[in-house]
Amino acid sequence: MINVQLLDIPLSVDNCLQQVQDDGAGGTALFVGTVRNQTQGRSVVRLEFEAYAPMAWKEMHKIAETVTTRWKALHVSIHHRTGILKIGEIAVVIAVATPHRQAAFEACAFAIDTLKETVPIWKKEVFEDGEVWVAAHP
Amino acid sequence: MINVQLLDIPLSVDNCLQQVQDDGAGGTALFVGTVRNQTQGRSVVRLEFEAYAPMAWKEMHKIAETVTTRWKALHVSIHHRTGILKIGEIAVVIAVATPHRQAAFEACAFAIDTLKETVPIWKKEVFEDGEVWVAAHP
Amino acid sequence: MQLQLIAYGIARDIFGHSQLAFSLKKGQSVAELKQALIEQYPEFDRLASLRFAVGEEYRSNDYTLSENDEVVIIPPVSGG
Amino acid sequence: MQLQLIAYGIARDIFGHSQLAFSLKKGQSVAELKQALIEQYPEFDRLASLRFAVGEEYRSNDYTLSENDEVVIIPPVSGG
Repeated sequence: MINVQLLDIPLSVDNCLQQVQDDGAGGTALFVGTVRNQTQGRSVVRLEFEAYAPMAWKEMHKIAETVTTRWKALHVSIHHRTGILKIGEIAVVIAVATPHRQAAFEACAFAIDTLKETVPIWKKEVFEDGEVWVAAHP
Repeated sequence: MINVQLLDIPLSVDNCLQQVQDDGAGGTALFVGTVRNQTQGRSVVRLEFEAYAPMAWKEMHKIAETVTTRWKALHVSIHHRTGILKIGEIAVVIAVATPHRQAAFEACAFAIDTLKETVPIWKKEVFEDGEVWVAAHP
Repeated sequence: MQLQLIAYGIARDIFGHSQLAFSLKKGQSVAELKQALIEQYPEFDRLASLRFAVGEEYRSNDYTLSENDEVVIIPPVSGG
Repeated sequence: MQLQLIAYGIARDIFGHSQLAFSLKKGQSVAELKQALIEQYPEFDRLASLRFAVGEEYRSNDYTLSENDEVVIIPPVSGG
């Protein structure tokens, strides 16, 4: 079962986990990404996540499908936050349940790595005196 | 920071996660293990986890220390349940926060693998017509 | 031909619009759109990457654009 | 010498007690305790593993036991 959500309200790790709970799972691996100050030495006031929503959802779904096929995952849940976040808030939660636990870790690592490359979501750091789109420039 | 708990009440993934939240973490990996019917073809009524508590705590703490040193983890939290569990309940939650996310997955995989080898906790499956200590015999 | 360009993130800042009609010769590809955009907005060339989507899918450089295509400009993503 | 044996899990079922005094010759090791236990309770030999702890630490076969040691019999663990 695949569950993909793009939400502008705080993410719940428990909710994401519940989507993948299965008596047949040997283990569930999760990744939780929180927003942090990416730009050293400047104090971030807030972060803003902007998504090209329909395509972001579609790309996250593709990742979940790949994980299901390649790692024989029983269930995959990917929840991503949008809108304004404070430092320390959860930006993304990925949960993968597989029959064998080693596969769950590999699949979860693949999912977050791929999400960071392919899903059209952009993070802007807002400072006291300006703002920066994260990773825009080399 | 290391947080190790051996609890006879239901585990909370959110609580385990909160122990490792850190603005400096690049990512947090979690492992959630739920109890399932290990013995195929026989219906499990309940499971019982028995721990040699002081040593179980000590061995879990050693794992957390190794993870901290070897993967430069910022925080490690290991919570294990004891007592009577129903199928599908959470037996163990491990959360590892590291500066770089790949390390979090590796560390978390190491932690659950090691826990299953060294921590003196025993699981008994209780059936309608008998009971079995899991993994006792080759 | 007329394209409808949609810009997100830093691409919107560079482009100055979130949506704008853009003219290209008939039968031109994503590579040619990219070239035309960079000529008009040199800032695009300074990005770590610049991709384009049509129909909610990434399209490669050799993808041929069509009249009225809605083309989304995708600057380096930073989700997660 | 007298040892205090403590047994958990299936070891308790085999041993028939959760705690029991056990006699061993002075200066004998974990290996010799294991041997003595298996002779008296052959079921221990059928386990996937059999370890022993003293002072909340696993002790190797060559660990020398002392008078009044509290020795915990650790059958195959199955936590997680």
